[in-house]
Amino acid sequence: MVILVSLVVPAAVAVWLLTGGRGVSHRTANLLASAASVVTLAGVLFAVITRPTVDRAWVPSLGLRWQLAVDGISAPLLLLTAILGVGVVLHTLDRPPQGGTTAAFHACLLLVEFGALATFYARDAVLFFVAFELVLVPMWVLITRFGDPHDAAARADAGGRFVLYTAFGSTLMLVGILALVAKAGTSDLDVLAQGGGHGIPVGTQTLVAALLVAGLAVKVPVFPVHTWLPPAHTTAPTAGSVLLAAVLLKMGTYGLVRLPLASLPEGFAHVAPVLAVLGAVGILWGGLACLVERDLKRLVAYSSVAHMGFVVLGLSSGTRTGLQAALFANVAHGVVSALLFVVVGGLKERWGSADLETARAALREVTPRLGFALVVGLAASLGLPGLAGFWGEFLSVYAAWSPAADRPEGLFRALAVVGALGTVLAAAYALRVLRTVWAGERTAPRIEDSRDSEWDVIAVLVLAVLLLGIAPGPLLALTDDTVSTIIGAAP
Amino acid sequence: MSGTATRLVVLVPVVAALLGLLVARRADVRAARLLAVGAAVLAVLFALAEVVGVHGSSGARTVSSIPALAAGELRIPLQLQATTATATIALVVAVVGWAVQVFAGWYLKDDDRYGIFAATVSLFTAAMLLVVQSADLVLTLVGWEVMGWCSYLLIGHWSRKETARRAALKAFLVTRLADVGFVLGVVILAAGAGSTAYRRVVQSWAGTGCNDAGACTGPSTTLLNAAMVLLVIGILGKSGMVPFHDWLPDAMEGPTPASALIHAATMVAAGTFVLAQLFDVLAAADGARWLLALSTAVTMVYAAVLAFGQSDLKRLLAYSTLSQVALMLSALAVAPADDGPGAGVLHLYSHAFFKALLFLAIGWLSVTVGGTAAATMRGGVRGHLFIRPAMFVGLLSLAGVPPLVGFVSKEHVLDAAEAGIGAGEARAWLVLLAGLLTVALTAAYCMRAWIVLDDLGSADIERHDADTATVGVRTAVTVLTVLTVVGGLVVVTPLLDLGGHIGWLVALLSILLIVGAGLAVRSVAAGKDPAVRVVGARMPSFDAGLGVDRLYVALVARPVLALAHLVVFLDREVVDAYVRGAAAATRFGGTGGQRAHRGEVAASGLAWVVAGVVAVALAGVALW
Amino acid sequence: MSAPTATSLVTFDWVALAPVAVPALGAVLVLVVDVLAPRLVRLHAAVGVLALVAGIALAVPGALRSADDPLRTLCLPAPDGACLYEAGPLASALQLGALASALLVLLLSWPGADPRDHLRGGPAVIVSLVLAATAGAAGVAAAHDLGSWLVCLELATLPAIALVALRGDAPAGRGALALLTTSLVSFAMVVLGAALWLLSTGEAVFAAGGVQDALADPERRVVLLLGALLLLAGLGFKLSLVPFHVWTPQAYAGATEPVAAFLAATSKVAALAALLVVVQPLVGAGTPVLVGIGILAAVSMTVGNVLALVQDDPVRLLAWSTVAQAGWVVLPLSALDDDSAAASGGYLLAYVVATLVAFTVVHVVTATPRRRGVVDQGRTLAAYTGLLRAHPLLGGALGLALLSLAGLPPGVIGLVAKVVALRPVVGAGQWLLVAVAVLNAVIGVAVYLRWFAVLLRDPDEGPARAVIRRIPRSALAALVLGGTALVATSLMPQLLLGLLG
Amino acid sequence: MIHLTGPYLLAAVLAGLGTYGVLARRNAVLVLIGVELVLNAANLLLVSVGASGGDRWAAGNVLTLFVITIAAAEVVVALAVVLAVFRLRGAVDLSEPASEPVSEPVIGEADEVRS
Amino acid sequence: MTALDVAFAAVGLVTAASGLLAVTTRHVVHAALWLVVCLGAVAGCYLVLGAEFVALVQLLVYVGAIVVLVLFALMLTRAPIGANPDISTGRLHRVLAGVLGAGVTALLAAALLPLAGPAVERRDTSTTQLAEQLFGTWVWPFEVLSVLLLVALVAAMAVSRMTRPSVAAEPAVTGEDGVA
Repeated sequence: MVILVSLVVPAAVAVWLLTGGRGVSHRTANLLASAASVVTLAGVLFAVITRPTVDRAWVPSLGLRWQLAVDGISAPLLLLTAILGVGVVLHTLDRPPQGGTTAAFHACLLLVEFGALATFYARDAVLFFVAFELVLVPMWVLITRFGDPHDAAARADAGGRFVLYTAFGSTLMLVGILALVAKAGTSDLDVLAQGGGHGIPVGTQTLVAALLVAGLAVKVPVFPVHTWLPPAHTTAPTAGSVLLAAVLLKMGTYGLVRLPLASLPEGFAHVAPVLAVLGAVGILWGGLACLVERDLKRLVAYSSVAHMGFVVLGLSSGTRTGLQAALFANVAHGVVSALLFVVVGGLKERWGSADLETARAALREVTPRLGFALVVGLAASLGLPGLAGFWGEFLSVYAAWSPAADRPEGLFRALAVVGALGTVLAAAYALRVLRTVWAGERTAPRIEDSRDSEWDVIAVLVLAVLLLGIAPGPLLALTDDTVSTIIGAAP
Repeated sequence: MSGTATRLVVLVPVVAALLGLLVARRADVRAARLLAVGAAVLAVLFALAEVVGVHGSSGARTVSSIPALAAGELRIPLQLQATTATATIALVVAVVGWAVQVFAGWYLKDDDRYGIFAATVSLFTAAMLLVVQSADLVLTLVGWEVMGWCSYLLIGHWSRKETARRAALKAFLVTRLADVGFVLGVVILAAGAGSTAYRRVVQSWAGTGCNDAGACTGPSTTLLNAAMVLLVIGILGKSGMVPFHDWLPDAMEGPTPASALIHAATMVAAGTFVLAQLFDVLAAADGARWLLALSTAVTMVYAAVLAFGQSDLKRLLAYSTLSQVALMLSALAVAPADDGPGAGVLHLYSHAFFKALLFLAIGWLSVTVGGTAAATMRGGVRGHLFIRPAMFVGLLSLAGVPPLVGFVSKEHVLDAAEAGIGAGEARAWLVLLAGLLTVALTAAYCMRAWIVLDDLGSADIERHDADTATVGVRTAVTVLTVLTVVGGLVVVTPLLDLGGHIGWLVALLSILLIVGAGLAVRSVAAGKDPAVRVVGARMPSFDAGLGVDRLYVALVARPVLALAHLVVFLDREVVDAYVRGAAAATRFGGTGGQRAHRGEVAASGLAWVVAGVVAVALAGVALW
Repeated sequence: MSAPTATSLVTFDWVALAPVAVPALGAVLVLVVDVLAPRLVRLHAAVGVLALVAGIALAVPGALRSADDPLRTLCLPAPDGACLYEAGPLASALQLGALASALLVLLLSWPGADPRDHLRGGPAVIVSLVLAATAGAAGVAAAHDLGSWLVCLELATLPAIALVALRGDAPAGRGALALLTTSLVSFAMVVLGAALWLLSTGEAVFAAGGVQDALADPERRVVLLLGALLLLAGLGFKLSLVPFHVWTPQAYAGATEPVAAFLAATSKVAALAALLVVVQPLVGAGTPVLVGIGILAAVSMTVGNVLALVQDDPVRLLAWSTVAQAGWVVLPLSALDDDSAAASGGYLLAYVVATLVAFTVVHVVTATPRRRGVVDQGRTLAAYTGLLRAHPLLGGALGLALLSLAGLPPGVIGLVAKVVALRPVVGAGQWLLVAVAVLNAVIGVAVYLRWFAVLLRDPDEGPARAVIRRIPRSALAALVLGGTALVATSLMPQLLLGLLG
Repeated sequence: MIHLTGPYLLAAVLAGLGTYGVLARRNAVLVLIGVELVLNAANLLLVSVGASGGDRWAAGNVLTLFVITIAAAEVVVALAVVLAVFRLRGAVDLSEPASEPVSEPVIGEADEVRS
Repeated sequence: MTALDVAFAAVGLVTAASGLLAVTTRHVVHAALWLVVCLGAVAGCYLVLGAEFVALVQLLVYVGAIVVLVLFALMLTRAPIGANPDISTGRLHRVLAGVLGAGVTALLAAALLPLAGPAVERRDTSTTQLAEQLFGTWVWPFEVLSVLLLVALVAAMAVSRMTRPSVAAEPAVTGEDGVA
């Protein structure tokens, strides 16, 4: 029941904002959305603790059920989504959106949250797909309507790219899901995971796993299907970027764990080396692109590509450590990129553009708070121990070095080296940014430092980054059981 | 008792760092200073308590820190350890940290970012203490990387200076590049052992590999060598050994307390302690030892030569650090497996004292004379009640004059090399010869420094009178001076587990070398800076580290940037071209189709229908 | 009706036949009322609406029966036992779809609702034509023999031609001519196909038994397949499958919006119903028919989507979208298994609901009087600038409809329909077709979002802000009905899919 | 006794001729003639089925009657449309492309005048 | 070759020839007249095949009604009397049409001829039988057909009563009064 509360509340408020509450003032809309997201967060928290389940028929003729539950893999992502749901609404408090009504903006935020939560709750493959698609339109609206006010063409292009690219991916995934369901005879994810693909010929398993991986890879995004991400991030409003990076990308990796990895371990084993190679290429590719990227938001987006590369690398290794690494890196990236996008988005607002080549006042001199947040974010992004980014990446490299028995060891070891080299690139681009933006002697033009709701959000995110870095234990322990179940189910 | 102390030794500076961050925002320098120094004192006390506590018990004791991590197959216990050696080194680190904090409180009293600096130093100290006390490779890695990051912040403290920004960037990137090796080394070691605990790692890699059942499965030597070579690469980077050495002199752009901290007891020396922990594994990895020996031998001589030719005394000290750290590490490269890593650790211990002393003294001096360039500092110590003896003792110790602590530890290192020769290891010859050469060179540049500081120019008593150094600073320098003098006594205590002893023959030889080199320099000087005499016009090139920086740029930075440009180009023109191409093709098809249908001729519709029917029918029948 | 003679007595169950008979009688009744009271135009429409409502009510029982026990009537005596009228849940659901969509069309063309009422012959003619065509659509869904199948199919087609022509201007004439010629040729093909069917199976009913016999004989098999393909091609015209689609944009653009809606909805239901009647006995006929359907589906969706992408006239856009959606509708039939007929029907019904709502909004927007001096842009996408904010009800309904057509939530019904349509194809492992479908799903998203993006804009950005002061009550009713159906089925797709058994 | 080859062949020929007629004519009425030929081909087949006794319920003949009737109905409507188009455009040429812009706002102008 | 075969061949030839002329002649009115011949000959075929009633209906409805309607339409649309090349499409188009037409013939012939088999006993369908079936088994489509005819008539009347657009716009202006 508490699951339903945490789903219905944001959806209902969003619908009301879109219909009845169209004309409400910014403050009212924000208050309402805040209330909704806080209630949702409470619901999610409660659900994570009590682990209730919901199982109701929805479309019997498709065998589609409202089958919702929480387990170790979804719990962290649910929490992440709910917390950031509060965060983005809070962040909007002092920034009335441009390009449309404030009610619509808040509704879109809530709808994205709703879709993401439903995705993570879903225990039915088809329901998962439906929920997966839910976020597309609100996110698209956020990008095309509320994005960068300077360039309408870029907004349309970025929004179109986002929605078409991911629709392509999700349709591929749908095909994979349908094939999986047809072969396995059930769409219950838990049953699928227990079955572990038994009774399905390996060739079919591989094909289906490849379809699923290909579809989900778009969302993650994995090189070379990542080109939708930078424009989307660049043009999206800050709240949108945060949700995009911290929540939407996670849906892709979550799907990779739930569908191919858990349900078709044998098939996934055949696809995994390719995926791992792509992940490793993504690490280098994103890192290198960041070295010369001029736009700060695009840079952070490319760094996301690199970080998701670690996640994918960990996932592909087929070991429990790898899966743990991936899940941890997933959450860590969610927090870190959220932090970075809040900061970078704030900077873009203040500067009017995010071009690194323009000489500006050093953040350290004029806006110590933003500067500090940027330092923390980038340090976490380069995998500094004690901050969130480290554990996932280290464990990913470890997992790649010692992959499961059915993976090509030599290849994975090479990829481990690549991954480790990627951390140097991360350091290089992070320091490049710090050197041009944070450190320096210029103090003009002055910009306003972060305060009020923006600073609150930043502070919370910084704390989360620190907490995850200093005490990774609880998160790892949270996922441990389920990870063991999933990998243990493999033959 | 010692368990709690062990934890607190690390925890106190961490807490101080975090609180310091909060305090730093307020403009109140005193609060920040109180916090930093107070925490440092506490850390020293706890370290002392730990030493006392450990002394009673025997053997390694592991202390849990935070709960162990459940990371799938890998076990990460995240434990600390409390042995006499770790406790002693921790005490040294704490003491140096305290001295630096005290000094920084005065040195940076007018700096608007003192609070941040103090907090960073606290964090840095904590990280080093963590590395020292860690019983877990991952904890070591944590401390290791945090130290790197703190060094970035400290070196770049004066971020309004372009040189400082660049130096910080370079320091971090070079060490980070080398850290790839460290991380991979850790990963390989952990993967072999299934755990990141030192104990398990050493057991599984260094052990004979025979279990109770008698089945011997020795670890793969290739993998072992690979792991240790990678690990050594990381350590070479952090310690500034050739070929990663160039960041360290540049790091002098940071405030002097930061230099003291980085050079004395912490970052650059941390590798020594890590390798000491893994000595049993290292001893089995011949390749890694060769790499270590080669790099350190080259570094100690090369850095000593460069040190002599520096126009800036702080940079002279920086190169001396390189040389001395190379000496420390070389002990690990050559010491026979039975002797253990004691010599290296001892040199770490002694180097911490005298190098901290030297840096603080020179920092103090620079405040009174207004700079660290040799030309500015001429005769700077004359008549100063504190700096002159401190400098004197420090330089003597650096040169390795008995009975100061530098002598004791350096002789142990040379002795380890000698023992290595005895064990028939060729690289020990290399190290011994390089070491002896270094001894002479060290004496030479110490003599040069002293000549510059004391003999040339005239003492400016007034400037000394205007000295604003606080009591704390004076205390710190005094304490370090005393420790430099009497620290050698540690060899008669059981605090450090020393495998060897001083070989008198080598000791005699080195004393002769010291005296000879000293006299030679003195004779060259004749009222001028000997370096100017010897190096002369080549001094700028010495200052620039013989242009290695340009080599870095040409060999690493440019190609990587070119690759990055290529990637961006490919990303835009190839990877994304498919996407744009698909969109364009669709749109093109749309307009084309639209043109085809524009006429809206009913007859063509009919034609399509009939053609379609025939086609469908033909297709159907043909396929059947 | 007339009493059957002794030897070939068929049973008669009026209740079962009611979904067909009631609209047909309604058509006659409207004409009678027109004769008696030509000025009471609203009464004509009311009679039509009542007839359709009654038809809907009477079609429900059939939809609630199980698939194993369909409504049968017009059965021959025992030894033969064949029934000419058989309405299982699927057929009944399609009947419901046809009747309900016709109801919306009637509401849209309510007399006086359209100030540009150019329709000749008055509302009575329109109402009776719509009713008759609907009766044909309902009849063909349940027709089980060649005779009633052919007659009903033509009954569903012929009035539509007249409806298009009735707008009475040059584009309408052109559209009607295109529709007419294409339909005539297609009908000829269908008759030829029917003749071949009869020739090869020796049966005038669509029954699996005769088909199996014919398939067993290699010579008759060819004839049967040829016949089936001709039938398929003839129905392809009605479904707007490429290459039989050329009339579609012309006729849609030429006709009034309600008539276009009729062509896009009721007419398509009739076409699919007719196709299902043919295809169902062919299960197991082997590849040629399936490959034929697959090719048609793939080509249709591609051509339709790609061309819809460049349209600026919303009606033409919807016309090409119909072509594309027709591809999706027949897609599941290319993998002929037990589910595919229901899948096809399910997709069609989802499409019908969404497209009707879209047409309703287009009708309202186009029919709105402009202020003086405002350039009329009713039939361009620009006229929809900011509709979502300027007129939330219209904008919201259109938006939801477009998203449903695109298959994106919140138009969940469209998404579920895509799932339903893809399932049999994936199950059969026709990967090539699946690949085409995936690509088209993406292009489809682009098509509809292009329009949706216009709705989202700031109303003031529009070149001429459409002022929609008052929506006619009948159109409002249609909008509410359609919108409610869309929302309800999006929340509970089972409402729609459950109809199909 | 009769060979069915004749009817079948004739049906095939008629269908072909009808197809040709449909495609080769520009005048809408003449296209109709082509369609009638195809319909007759189909009818011929249906009747020949009846003649060979291959059906039940006299389906061949009955269906032929139906088709003839439907054709009549079709022709009625078709001719009405053709006449209407002729009156609108002055020709019934199927090959004539749309002369006016495709989405001309004919109606709007009228409305504008009125309002 | 039976007698029936010979008879069929005779009428068949007439049918085919007149059909060919109907689709190829350049005289609009001739085309309609050739259609009359062709349809009449088809009626003859029906007779040979033993379906008298159908033949009768063919003559009555097709030749009597449909063709007359066609002729009327030709006249009303002011079809030119005499040869007129404009009534056919271009040469290339016609060649293609010929290919397609030949294709249809070939396809049908190829499919059907193997089925022809040996001579069969002609089975006459008496008019009584036909009536019985028509009003027994086929009563439902028969009734629907009546609706179809009715609707077609109504539709044709409505469509053909339309006036020109300029005039047609008038009723809309006055509102709802413009009814039939």
